[in-house]
Amino acid sequence: MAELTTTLSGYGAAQQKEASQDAAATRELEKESAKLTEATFDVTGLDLFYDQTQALKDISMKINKNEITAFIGPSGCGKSTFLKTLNRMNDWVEGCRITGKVLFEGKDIFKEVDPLALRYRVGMVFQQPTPFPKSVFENVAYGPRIQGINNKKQLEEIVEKSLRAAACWDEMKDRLHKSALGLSGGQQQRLCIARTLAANPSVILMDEPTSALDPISTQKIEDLALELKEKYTIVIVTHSMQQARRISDKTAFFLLGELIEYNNTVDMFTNPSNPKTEEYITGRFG
Amino acid sequence: MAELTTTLSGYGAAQQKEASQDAAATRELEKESAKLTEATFDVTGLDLFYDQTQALKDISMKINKNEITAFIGPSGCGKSTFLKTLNRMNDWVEGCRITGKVLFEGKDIFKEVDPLALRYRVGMVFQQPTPFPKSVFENVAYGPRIQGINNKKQLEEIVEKSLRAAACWDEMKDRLHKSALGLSGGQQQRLCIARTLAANPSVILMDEPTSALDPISTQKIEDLALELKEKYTIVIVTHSMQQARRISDKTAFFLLGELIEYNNTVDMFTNPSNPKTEEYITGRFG
Amino acid sequence: MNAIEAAVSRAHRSEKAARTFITVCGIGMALVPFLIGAFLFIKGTDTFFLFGHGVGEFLFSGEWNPSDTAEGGGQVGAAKFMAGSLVTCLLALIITLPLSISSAIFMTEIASPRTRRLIQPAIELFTGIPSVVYGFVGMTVLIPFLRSIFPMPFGFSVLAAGIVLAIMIFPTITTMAADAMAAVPKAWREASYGLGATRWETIAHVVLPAAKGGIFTGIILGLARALGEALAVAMVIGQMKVFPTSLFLPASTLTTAISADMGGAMEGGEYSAALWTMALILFLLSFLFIFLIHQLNAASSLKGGK
Amino acid sequence: MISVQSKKRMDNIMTSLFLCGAGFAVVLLVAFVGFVIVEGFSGMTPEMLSFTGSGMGNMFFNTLYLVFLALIASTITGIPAGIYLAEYAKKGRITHWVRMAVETLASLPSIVVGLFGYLVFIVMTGSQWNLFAGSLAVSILTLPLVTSVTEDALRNLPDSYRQGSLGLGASHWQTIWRVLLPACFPRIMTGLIMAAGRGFGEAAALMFTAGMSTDINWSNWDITSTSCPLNPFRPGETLALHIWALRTEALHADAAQQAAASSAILMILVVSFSLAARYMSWRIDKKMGGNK
Amino acid sequence: AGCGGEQKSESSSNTAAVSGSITGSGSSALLPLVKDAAEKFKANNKDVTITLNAGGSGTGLKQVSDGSVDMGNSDVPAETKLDKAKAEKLVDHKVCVMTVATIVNKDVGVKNLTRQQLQDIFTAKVTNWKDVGGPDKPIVLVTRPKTSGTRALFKQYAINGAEEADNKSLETDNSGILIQSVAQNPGAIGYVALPYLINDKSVDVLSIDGVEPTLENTYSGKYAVWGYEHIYTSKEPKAAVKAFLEYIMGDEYGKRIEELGYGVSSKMQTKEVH
Ligand SMILES: Nc1ncnc2c1ncn2[C@@H]1O[C@H](COP(=O)(O)OP(=O)(O)OP(=O)(O)O)[C@@H](O)[C@H]1O
Ligand SMILES: Nc1ncnc2c1ncn2[C@@H]1O[C@H](COP(=O)(O)OP(=O)(O)OP(=O)(O)O)[C@@H](O)[C@H]1O
Ligand SMILES: [Mg+2]
Ligand SMILES: [Mg+2]
Ligand SMILES: O=P([O-])([O-])[O-]
Repeated sequence: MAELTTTLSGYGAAQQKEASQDAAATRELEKESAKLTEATFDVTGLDLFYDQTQALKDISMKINKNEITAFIGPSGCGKSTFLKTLNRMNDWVEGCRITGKVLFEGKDIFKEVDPLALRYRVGMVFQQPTPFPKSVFENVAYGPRIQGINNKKQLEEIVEKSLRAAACWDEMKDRLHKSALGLSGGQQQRLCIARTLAANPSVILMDEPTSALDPISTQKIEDLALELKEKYTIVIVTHSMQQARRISDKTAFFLLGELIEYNNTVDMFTNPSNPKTEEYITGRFG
Repeated sequence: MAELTTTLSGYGAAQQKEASQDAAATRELEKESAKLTEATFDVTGLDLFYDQTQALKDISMKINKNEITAFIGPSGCGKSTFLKTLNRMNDWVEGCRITGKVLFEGKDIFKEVDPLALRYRVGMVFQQPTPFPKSVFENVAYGPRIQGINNKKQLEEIVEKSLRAAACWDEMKDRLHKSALGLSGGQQQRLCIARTLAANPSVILMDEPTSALDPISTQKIEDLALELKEKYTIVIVTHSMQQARRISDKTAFFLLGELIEYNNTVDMFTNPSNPKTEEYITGRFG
Repeated sequence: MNAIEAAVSRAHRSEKAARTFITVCGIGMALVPFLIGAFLFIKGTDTFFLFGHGVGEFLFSGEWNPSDTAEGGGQVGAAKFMAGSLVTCLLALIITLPLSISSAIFMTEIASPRTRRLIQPAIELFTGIPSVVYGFVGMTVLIPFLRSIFPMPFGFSVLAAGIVLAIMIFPTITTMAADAMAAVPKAWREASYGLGATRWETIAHVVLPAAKGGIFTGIILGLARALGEALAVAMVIGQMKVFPTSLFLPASTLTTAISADMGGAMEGGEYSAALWTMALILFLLSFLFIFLIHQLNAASSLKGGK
Repeated sequence: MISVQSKKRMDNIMTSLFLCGAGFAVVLLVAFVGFVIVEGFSGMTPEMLSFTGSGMGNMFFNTLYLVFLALIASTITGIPAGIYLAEYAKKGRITHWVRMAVETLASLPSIVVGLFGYLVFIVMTGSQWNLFAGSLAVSILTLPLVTSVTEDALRNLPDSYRQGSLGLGASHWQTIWRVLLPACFPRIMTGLIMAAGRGFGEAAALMFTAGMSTDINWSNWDITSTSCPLNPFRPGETLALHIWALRTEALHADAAQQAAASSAILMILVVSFSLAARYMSWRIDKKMGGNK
Repeated sequence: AGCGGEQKSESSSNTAAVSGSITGSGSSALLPLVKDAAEKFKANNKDVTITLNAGGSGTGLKQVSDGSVDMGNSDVPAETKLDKAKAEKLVDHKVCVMTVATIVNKDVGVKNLTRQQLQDIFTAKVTNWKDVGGPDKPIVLVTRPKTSGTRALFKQYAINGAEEADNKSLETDNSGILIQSVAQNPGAIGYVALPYLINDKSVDVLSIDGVEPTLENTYSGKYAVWGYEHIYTSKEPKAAVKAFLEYIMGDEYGKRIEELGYGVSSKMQTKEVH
């Protein structure tokens, strides 16, 4: 677990009152070097069952650092299920059985990594915005608090940084201590992204983050995703082919639990190799 | 109300033990002739407010008989709101205020038609399948029962006819008396269509009827819609441009409560007259 | 008139009839508490208007010696009983709260849905046990037990009453709390787990705060139940007419005082008037509790911005 | 920064605390029931169970009958009241007060309700204690429960039921009657079970309304006669009241055993009633809910 | 005794006729007796239904004057619980005599107290049994509510009208619980009507000034703590009520009254009115 804890040291460093910029720089460096050597996720032969029904069939794929990977496919094809597997949120689903291997930064997430530590590193944003019924500040501070940071000053710093990173500091700085439930849907979703960022992850999983939002909010979230990929690895599930096309570097097409095609987004949309992919992206079904 | 009641006479006839085929034939004829003379819906200058916020702005459009009209537009643009106006389901929304005129078969729906009778004629299918927690049979028989038909034999006939029309008689004939909640999502949605048909409407409004369904069920519903337009006027809200393209005769594009463009589907998709429409259908936003 | 018109007009007619009936029932039932309130008010204000006692005397004085005659002239300080009621209720709450919350958390967060379906009805059963049975078990089992482990002269004590009441209100609070927790959206739990929180952290930081409105309602209803309970408390509290100064000593409550003397007091006398005033106080306290729930609920939902 | 290990330790500690709390509560409750039942059965004689003056059979019957009447009373007024609050009442001040009034009713001391019931159902109607008056008094106590359970059940139904039905041209009432009420039947049933529980255990409210003695003749089926078991306008002592009387002022030598036996029987009655009702509503739920 | 036989035949002769319903409520001390009488009475009068309630003397008197019951059972004369006008409309039937006995927990060991000692104990002047010849043990007072008829008798005839120390005594709503409390609490002292002691041997009974609380001593007037139990009816009671009252006050039932521990009114030799 040595490596994991090294990369987790961001906050440890902050507590030692080092300048936070230094820590960020260190992390940046670490990432740079990692990128050359390995994919963030390396999945091989993943099968997933809900009781008797198989929801994922023999999935193998690599997800690269500092890229946006989009999952597309018709409803029920297993996109969300696969996404949840990546940070072991399926642990909480009764009757869910997984075989196969998922490496996160080279470590087997089912054997070598503690699920809590994994989730610190791999954050998640859901389809419906899920702000807690707390103040904006407390929502963002939730992750750091969970990780044991209680120093007020430090929290304030983290909250501001995260809200800025999620492009909503200006809107929210005046209502930090009001309930987050009073925000609009788009604001709530960006708040949830800020909350995820505050936990200092290296990967952000997003499950149809814009499907409940109006076009203007959607635009903002898409811009945000493009910005964030500088620092984070992003996996996004979307039902909108347009969206996948607009923002992702790689696209994976799922159908009935199988990974049908996985390729650079541009290639996939201009020249799909599988006829089913073509049918789907040209709108002949789904 | 003379005209309305003439076309409403389907059940009256059935109760008088005329052969139901005759009644259907009569209706067919009536429709044919009506088609020549007028649109099913004729909306002029419709404004709709939820308390202070205006959700629909000065909408005017005609919806033709025996055609499929699709409403597209980004989330929150007022598609559902407009659809619900057509059978006065907005009556149930507190604080909803409507000005303007909607003619249904020549009659002002806010002044000349009883809302219950209107809804007998203008059926509705929702985004989420909404079967009642009753048996399949009772679900389909619900509309006729409401309309005062309690004769068992007659009900059985109507149920079978409606299920056949909704392409699910074969799947359901053996489980007519089991709960409808045990059906799959796609089956439930077709059951809801059957339930609507059983009420003997002339118009069917569908609000994103396939967005919760898998591609195979979606396909079935689309086929069904195409089949039904022989006999019914269909209005369908969809978030999928592909779907609109595949099935509709006319398409209306809404944006922020306004009707931006309304045209034949083929024309609209090949040659949109409004730049916003073009942006939307080429996937530059939404 | 054709079939459709007939159906429509029938629907409108049945709608009108049903709406009338239902509105009458709704309003009618809302009148019952007001009737009871009015009845208590008429009976309960004799102490002040007929027998000329001050409200201050009644509420704050400890001198309780009403005369059982129509002439009056006694003292009607009911402070002892009010203090007794409040102390026993609070004690019951303090005892039952950890158990209730634990059980509710166990049922909603830890146990499988099947276990929950098994336990919850079992807990609800306890609302159907007559208070005499609680009182009797308290008297025959609890009191000797308390006397053997604590240095108390009688066994009959505030503590015994608190424990018996705690057991009686346990089902109410537990069920309400469990329902409130079960109603917390799954999305919040998932979001919390997704940030790397453990179950305990999720419960403490998300579930409990989100469910606190419902838990609070349960507490208030439990308190109201405890406040109104007479027979069981009467059997274990000792009914000594003193202020509740020690957990290990007896005291009296409003309800025990009412049920002890109401039957024997002279109709229309000062004693019975004073008892009715206590009943009025009980009613007002219940109402105050309910009012509080609503204020708090309103406040917390305003905070939610919805 | 907290280590993952210490977080997990905390989690385990808290989980075990909750387990202990819940376990303790369950043990306490089981011990309570066990004590009452063992105590009751150890001193029970067949004669105590008989349907004669000295047995508790008549009280047993009265209890069932009174609870039955009370349930009818609270069903025909409480369910409409719940429907009113959930479906017809406009949001606003009046509804707010109606709801508070209903809840206040729920927390009224039963002795107060008993005295009120005596005044209204006995004195003002010029009658004498009777089961009917008793059941009305009990229904005052249970009404709020039935009302609020009905209201909650209706409110928590998926909006799709309402939409689906209204969209077919059903009137509001048709929607309520044909779709909503059947759909929340199991929850209303639960409310009624809890209401029944309150009725089974109530004593103070019945003292002045239903009376404390029973004088019935099992061969008399003339419903107008006061000794006919089915006449609701006859006095009748319920088990809970019987237990109270036996515990407090009875002179017979075996009063204590009788009280214990009655308690055990009442407990079993409550349990089996609740199980039966739950089974019934489960069956109905299963029939309507399909294989969910 | 000679006229007893006559009464007996009289009472059995009018049994056949009555039917209808009788209701009564009030004193809890009297209830067991009336219930017992009702059962016996019904054996000969199958068509009568009799319904009886407790509730306390005040309740009984109020209900009979309201007309909601036929018989109001009371430990005390109606005048003390009703205003004059109402009380005058009722007829008093002194159905039996109730003797109140002082009881103590078995471990106290004291068998006799003087009236003065009793008064000192109940007014909490004496708080340890050793001061009245018992073991070194604190005294635990167990009393009845202020409005209880039993307490009224005890106050007036056992402790010379002194006010009990309310704030030092445990109070129990009724006699059944009082006995249990005295039996359970070491050093406890209380008082109940004699009938409650017929079947209960869990407590010791005290003599007052050397006089045991027995029926004989009550009849002869040696034991002073007793009072009449009253059944009040309206001036014109129903036939069934009349028959029932005749039965309960008749000689035949008199034996049963004594079995139950009450005294028969007609045997009272003192002319005191309690
Ligand atoms: N908890 C669960 N238990 C059993 N089956 C499940 C569970 N969650 C999902 N499934 C099933 O697994 C399959 C894949 O579901 P998943 O939610 O991953 O689809 P999806 O691609 O995300 O669809 P959508 O676009 O509708 O979100 C579906 O058939 C679904 O019914
Ligand atoms: N009951 C209501 N009260 C107040 N505002 C409402 C209500 N229903 C809808 N709105 C608002 O009216 C606007 C139009 O909503 P509508 O549901 O018609 O959008 P839509 O086009 O159907 O979107 P979607 O694709 O998400 O279904 C939205 O801004 C919405 O927030
Ligand atoms: Mg999904
Ligand atoms: Mg919509
Ligand atoms: O008989 P009492 O209950 O009034 O003592």
